[in-house]
Amino acid sequence: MEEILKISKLSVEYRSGDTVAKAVNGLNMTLYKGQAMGLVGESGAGKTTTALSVMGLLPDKIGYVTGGDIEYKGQSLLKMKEKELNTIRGGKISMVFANPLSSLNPVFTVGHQITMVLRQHGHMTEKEAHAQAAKFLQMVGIPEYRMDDYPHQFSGGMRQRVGIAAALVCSPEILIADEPTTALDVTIQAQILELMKDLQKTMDSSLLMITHNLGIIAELCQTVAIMYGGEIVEYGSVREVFEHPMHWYTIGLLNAVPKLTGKRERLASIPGNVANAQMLPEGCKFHPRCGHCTKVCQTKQPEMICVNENHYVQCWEHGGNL
Amino acid sequence: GSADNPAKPAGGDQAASASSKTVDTSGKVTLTIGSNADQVSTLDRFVNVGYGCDDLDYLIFDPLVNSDHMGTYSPGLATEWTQADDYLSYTFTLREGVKFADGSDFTSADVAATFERIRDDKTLTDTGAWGDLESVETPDEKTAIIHLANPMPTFYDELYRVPIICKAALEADPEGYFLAPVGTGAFTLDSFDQLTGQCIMSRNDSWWGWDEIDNIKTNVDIIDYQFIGEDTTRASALRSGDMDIVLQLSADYKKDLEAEGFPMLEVASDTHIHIEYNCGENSQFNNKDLRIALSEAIDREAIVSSVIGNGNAATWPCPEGNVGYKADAEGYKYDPEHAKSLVEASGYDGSEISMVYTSSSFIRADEVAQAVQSMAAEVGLNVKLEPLEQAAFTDRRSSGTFDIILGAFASTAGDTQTEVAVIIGFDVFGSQYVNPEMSDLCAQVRTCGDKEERTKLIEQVFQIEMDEMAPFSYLYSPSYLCASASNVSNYNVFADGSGEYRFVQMK
Amino acid sequence: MFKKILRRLALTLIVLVGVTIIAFALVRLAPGDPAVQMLPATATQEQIDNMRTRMGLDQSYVVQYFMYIGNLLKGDLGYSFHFNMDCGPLILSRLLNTAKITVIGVIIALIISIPLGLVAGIKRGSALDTCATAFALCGQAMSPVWLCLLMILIFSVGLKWLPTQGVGSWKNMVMPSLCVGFAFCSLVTRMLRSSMIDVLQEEYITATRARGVSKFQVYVKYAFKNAILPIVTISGAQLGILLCGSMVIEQIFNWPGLGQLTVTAISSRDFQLVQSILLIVAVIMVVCNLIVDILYTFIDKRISFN
Amino acid sequence: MNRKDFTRRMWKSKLFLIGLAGILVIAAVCFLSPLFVQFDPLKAELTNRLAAPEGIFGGLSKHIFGCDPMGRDVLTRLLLGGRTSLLIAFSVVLITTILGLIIGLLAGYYGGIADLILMRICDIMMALPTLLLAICVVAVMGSSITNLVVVLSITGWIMVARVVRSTVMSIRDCEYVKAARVLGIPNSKIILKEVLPNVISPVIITATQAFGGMILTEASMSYLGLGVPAPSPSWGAMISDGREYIATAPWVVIVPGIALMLTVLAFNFLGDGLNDILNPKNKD
Amino acid sequence: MTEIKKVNKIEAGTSGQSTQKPLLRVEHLKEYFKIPSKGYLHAVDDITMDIMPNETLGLVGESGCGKSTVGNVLMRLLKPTGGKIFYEDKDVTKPSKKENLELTKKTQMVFQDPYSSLNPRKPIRSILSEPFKINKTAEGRELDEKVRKLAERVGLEPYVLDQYPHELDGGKRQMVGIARALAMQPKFIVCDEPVSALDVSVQATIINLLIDMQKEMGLSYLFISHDLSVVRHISDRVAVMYLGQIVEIAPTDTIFSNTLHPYSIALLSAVPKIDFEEQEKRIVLTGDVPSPMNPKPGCRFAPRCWMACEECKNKDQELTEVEPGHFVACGRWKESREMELKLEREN
Ligand SMILES: Nc1ncnc2c1ncn2[C@@H]1O[C@H](COP(=O)(O)OP(=O)(O)OP(=O)(O)O)[C@@H](O)[C@H]1O
Ligand SMILES: Nc1ncnc2c1ncn2[C@@H]1O[C@H](COP(=O)(O)OP(=O)(O)OP(=O)(O)O)[C@@H](O)[C@H]1O
Ligand SMILES: [Mg+2]
Ligand SMILES: [Mg+2]
Repeated sequence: MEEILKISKLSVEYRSGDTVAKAVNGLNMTLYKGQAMGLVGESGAGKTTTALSVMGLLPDKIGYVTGGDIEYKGQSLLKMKEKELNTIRGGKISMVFANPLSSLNPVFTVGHQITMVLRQHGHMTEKEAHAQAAKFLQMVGIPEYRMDDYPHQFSGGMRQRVGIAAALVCSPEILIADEPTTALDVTIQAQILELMKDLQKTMDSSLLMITHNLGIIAELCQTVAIMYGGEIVEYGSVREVFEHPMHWYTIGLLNAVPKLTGKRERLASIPGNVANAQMLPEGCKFHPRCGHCTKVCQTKQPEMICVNENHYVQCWEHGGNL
Repeated sequence: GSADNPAKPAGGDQAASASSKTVDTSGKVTLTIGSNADQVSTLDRFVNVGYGCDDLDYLIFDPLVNSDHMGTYSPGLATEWTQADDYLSYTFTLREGVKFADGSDFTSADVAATFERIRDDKTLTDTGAWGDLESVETPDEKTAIIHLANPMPTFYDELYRVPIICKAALEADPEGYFLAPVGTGAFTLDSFDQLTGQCIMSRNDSWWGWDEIDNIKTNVDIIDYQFIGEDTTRASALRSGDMDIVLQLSADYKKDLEAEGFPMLEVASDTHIHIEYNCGENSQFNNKDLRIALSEAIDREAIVSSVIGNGNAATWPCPEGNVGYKADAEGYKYDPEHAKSLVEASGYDGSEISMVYTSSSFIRADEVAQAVQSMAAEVGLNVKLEPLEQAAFTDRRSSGTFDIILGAFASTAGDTQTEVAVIIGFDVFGSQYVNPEMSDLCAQVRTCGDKEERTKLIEQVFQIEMDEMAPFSYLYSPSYLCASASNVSNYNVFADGSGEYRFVQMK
Repeated sequence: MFKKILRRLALTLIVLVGVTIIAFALVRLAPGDPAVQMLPATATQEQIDNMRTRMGLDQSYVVQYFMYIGNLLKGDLGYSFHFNMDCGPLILSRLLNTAKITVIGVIIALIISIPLGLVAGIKRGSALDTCATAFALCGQAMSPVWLCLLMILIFSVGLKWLPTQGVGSWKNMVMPSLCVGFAFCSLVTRMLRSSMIDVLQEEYITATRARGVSKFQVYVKYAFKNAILPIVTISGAQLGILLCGSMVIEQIFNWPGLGQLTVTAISSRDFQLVQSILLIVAVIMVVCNLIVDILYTFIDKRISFN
Repeated sequence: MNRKDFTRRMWKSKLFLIGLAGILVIAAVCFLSPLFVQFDPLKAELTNRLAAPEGIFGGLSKHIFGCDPMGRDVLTRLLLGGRTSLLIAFSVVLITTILGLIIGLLAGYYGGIADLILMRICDIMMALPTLLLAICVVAVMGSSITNLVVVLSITGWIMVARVVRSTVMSIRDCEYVKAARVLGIPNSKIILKEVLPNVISPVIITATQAFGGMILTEASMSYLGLGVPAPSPSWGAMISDGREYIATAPWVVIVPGIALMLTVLAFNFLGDGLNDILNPKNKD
Repeated sequence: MTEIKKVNKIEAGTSGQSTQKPLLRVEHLKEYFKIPSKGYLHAVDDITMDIMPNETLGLVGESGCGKSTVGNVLMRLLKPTGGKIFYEDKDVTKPSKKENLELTKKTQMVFQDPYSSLNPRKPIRSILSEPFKINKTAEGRELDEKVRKLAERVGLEPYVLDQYPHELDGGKRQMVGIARALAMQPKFIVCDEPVSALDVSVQATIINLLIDMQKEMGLSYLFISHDLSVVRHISDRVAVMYLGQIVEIAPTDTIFSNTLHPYSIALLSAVPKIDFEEQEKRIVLTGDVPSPMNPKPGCRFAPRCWMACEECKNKDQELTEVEPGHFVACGRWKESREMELKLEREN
């Protein structure tokens, strides 16, 4: 399979005043062509930060990439000039944002917000762009006549569909979806998921699905990466990871989810506090909350080890015989 | 100005270069005047209070009789006049060959129309002085006889302020006449902006007055008269060359403007700044000693020289040169020591004395008030300032609810004593001062036609006023300070504030 | 939309009735007999009474009010006894004068402040931002009296570039306009800067950039349209206030505008003129707000008009 | 925001610190001036009329900033005037803020008829410009410091009430207010304990900015002859009375002008600084 | 229908067969909001249900269907437009002041958004002392002690008491919210989506806490959520709401195994599942949530229902008991059952 996006040893910090938040810490990840990959992790794990770094959109003067590299088809995105980046953003790599309420500009018509992408990348005339945008809107289930409406005239689900249409309209090779359904209702969420599934298949683009809903990953993705404290702690095919989780965080996560079927057991919650990017612990980032923590966990960062070709994990319990 | 500007004077000093715009593109010499009078909204002098309208009316119209505003009268539209012995009728022989700006002839009918309007038109506001006007008789085209019901001591002083209007034009357009008046004057109206009061007039080359002896024909083609209320702005306008003459600046400008090469004109005014005591039963100033004390506490010279910068300190209840002025009499004194002892003796308890005044009524009112306050404090009088807006001030004064008032009155007719007689006699200003003798004298003054007799009467009034220190104690008369560009000469401003611009010359 | 505007106008009517009552009461509460103000100091009681009758002051307040309202309904704003003319044309021409300097001032202010505020907001913390902020603060700290006097000293007396006062050519308008515009300019600069900073933090801006739109375009085309919203509101309100005339500026530059007229009208107790000015001023404010609201609905469709 | 947080952010906000320091210094100098001034600020000393400044090196016994037209020391008057101006601004801001807060809180929290009437009153008042109303009211009541405060307060509270009202309306539906109601806490207590602390920061910001505005308004009022009556000085009155001398004795105007500007600046700094500090959007 | 599994946790909780008196009962509850110039928004339109002591009733439905409104009415935050509320058989629809105070002690609420449900300007200690102060149950030292105990009980460390809400994460805040409600020693708590803003791991903590507290204090919950798996986990019975009406109500296991109303079926199938063995075919509802403005008669779900007929569109559907304790408001529930089975077979 063709490697399309390769993130290696990426570190990102947010600096403001004296405080430094290490949001991403040496993250490695590879996305292949046509693949749908899930990125799971609790709030503050650094999922959005990773996505924004790929897009080169970390907030000015606050977010800094402090190490590592992001390569798109072998080209380093981090070293790229703004102008080149602009041709890639929206054209080759596009992104769907978490909150459909705030990610559409309230003072432009949805039609404009889609054609804007086409005008930027497709070198189309106004008319062509309009036709193309209409086509995509219809594809996501919004009739053409609503092109001239403003975002507030749409419901949340429709707005998110507009966001998806705008992201897909240039047939990007990579689609990054940052929690595209969190703000939506169950039934609407189902609509959006079906839509994304279909579109990703028909357009054969790669998908990076960011969420903390494990069910979505199970339905949509082939591979999954579990993120904790700004790094990937477990990685592999969805089935492998979900059925045989190895990292204690993954295990905790899976146990914490109430099931729709089967016996109703007491939920296993992960003790302790969510990792704070401003004061990450030494060693394994998860160790303060881990019931199986040993001395080495507290001092040394474990390596990512390969369990089998479909499963990698970063945990002392499985790595090295210390 | 254009390059071949004939009026451009040699030399490059500031003032001179400022006046380069006096000749406009058409080659006409234009004189701009910046006035601080209340802006006029019609050229009808009987509905406007203030000298602004007088200024304009003198240019556009002629009165029957001209005056130097000092008691000397010269022929205007009337070449000769006589008065009846009972002072109840005046006969005028009118000038021949005078034409109005619209080309019509000036006749006695116009005189009649002028005075009948004053008598009959109840919408006019400033006709109080003509209350005794009975009728105008016109035996022929060139004779007019004015009949009065009672003797009117100020007849001539009022007369020169009555512009003779054109009967035909007035009847043709009674509403619009005073917006575009037709007169016989030295200038004819080009435009009058009712909203700003700006008035542009051009010289009337066929004016009869140019041929009179002593008169020099002006070389100004156009006079542009504007109203600029703000002092600073007016002075700046002269400095920047926008204005050729600016009227009534405060004295502080004198030194600087003179240094910058602007000729100044300083004229003693008829305005009289005074302190009015509330002499009512319940007032502290019912006590004569306290009135005298306050008067003696005030260093009038200091106010004139330091605060105002020009003008004359009052020595007597009327300014020098006025009817009733006594040079040799013992007048106002400055004696703080004596004042202090009077205050102590009076049993004054140190309570607040409110001094009501309005800052807009005369130049530097605020500062004079503060000076008075601090001088009063020296002798132990605790004066509190109470500045009021004009309308509120008038109300307050007529209601008599005050301790003292810092006020001013300007005799627009140049004949102070009659107005004084009215004000004191009727207690118009609410001083509640009761003195039957004085009231009686005042009543006589008002109807006394004979000048000498009147002078005697008014002298008596003033003497009482001086002795009783009531109801007024006068402080000073300010001077009017006017400035012009260096190339302007031969204009004059009178004691009542109005000016003579008909013969002005521009180099 | 049209219906809504009509409804809004109906509401406005309530406000205007309130204004007429306040205006009517205020002038009558003020001490000072207007009839006396119109007459010389030595006027007799008969003259005063005569004047009072002419001015309609001999009627009861209720009658006076309803006569005033009745005349208003006939389109008659009353008669100014101080200016000896009808209030309607008087106010109109003064209003036009004020509008001249206001519009020019506001336009100049916008031309300066919009780019300045925009750049300051984008380049937050830069030297330019500091300058813009300093300028904005100065504008708000400067007393208008002072500003006018300094301007005259510099431009008229010193440099002799501009006439000191009065109406006439365009040159006369320069200084009053600048003075009118100055505070407004600084206000807009400051507001635009902060609203730009806010907008740039919004997610839709990131989203727009994620679509490959260049920074410049994002700022100038997209973010600007969002950032301008609060400016529209404040401009409308300010324009309303400015259109009512700046008394200080007009007085100093001898500019015959509405502000100067107001001062004169009040101090001469020209009742009908004061009432009508207050009414017109209220109408201006209301209309300005209405225009702002309509504009707003055009820029931001979220805001439903009501 | 709690106290700890506030202090921390406060120390980081240069604007706030400069503004606060400026105001403290100005206020301290003005209010302590009776301790060290050498001249009587009210008594005319006509011989010293418009005496030129002696410069800083002249010492306090000379006229550092010269004399005014009444021969009074400009510095002394400046300090006393500062007291007046600051006091006026302070009282007005205090009154309008309290009034605005009360009305805004009630209208915003209870809504309904009271709110409707209040908003119409606001509309009417908003339709009449402040200065205009002020002229009318001063004409009615005459000008004195108290009246000036009353006048400026009459028009000032509307702005505050509107700000408070809209903030309260957004807070009213917050879940913590609901929670308080569910706990059975009476409305009066909810307003005082739950709502008020949360509207106070926009109000503080509005108030500091209004402070500077009030000083300027007082100056404009003085120009129109509606300000602090003589001989008490205020900065506005000093500027407007001294304007005749701007060309001949500029110190009479320039000194109070600069003082006024600095003070307004300081208050603006303070307001902006507070805005930075209290606005959670500005992360440190 | 014989295949209905009966593994109910608490069988006594089911309505109908119970001999126990309900703790809370609402009858024909209505809540309309007047929208100026548009008409009435029927947020809650004729709801009848009861909650037994020590029972959890789950309330699910789409956003805007009126779940919170039900909760708010029960908490007397809104006055009902119509219908009656009984608490322990006493009509409390229009409580007197005294009754209100009594009710305040017995019924409490936990809110959805842990970020806005705590006053940002108060330290946690002060937030938690409020209930005691209101009841005047404790003062001074005793109050401190009680607050500390309370915090401990919900699993908050004592240091948290001196922190401000913004210093806490969502889970801790929600714990504070729960503690505040528990402080009044209530019998009944409305939990309005208490976990929907939280992360899975934190969510588990809170759910466990709620269950523990229920056991400990014998509480009843009205548990509002749109997350079916959570509802299933915590509830004894579940009511499904659609556009202001209850369309189905049944014991939890019944409703998940024997779903009858088409909307419930769709809702259930919409949940993404981590189940690799039986990947169900999903029923995706087309269209958006309709507006509750001035609804027309007829089944409200009909416009989105895949099996709606003419009759559905015109006739109001009554909530009827189709089996003991299982109520459905659908005239064609038998067919829908078949549809569901068919779908299951397809997989
Ligand atoms: N603009 C910012 N300034 C400072 N810190 C930030 C900023 N954005 C994010 N962070 C910090 O970086 C860390 C990672 O944040 P990020 O938004 O990437 O997490 P996430 O996994 O997307 O979480 P969520 O599920 O809540 O969206 C967090 O600790 C967060 O506090
Ligand atoms: N105070 C109110 N005024 C007017 N309409 C209201 C009000 N409160 C709620 N509504 C409307 O009533 C309907 C039901 O609202 P409610 O909050 O009960 O829904 P919900 O089921 O809790 O939704 P969510 O899952 O989004 O919380 C919605 O359409 C809502 O817009
Ligand atoms: Mg995120
Ligand atoms: Mg809800």
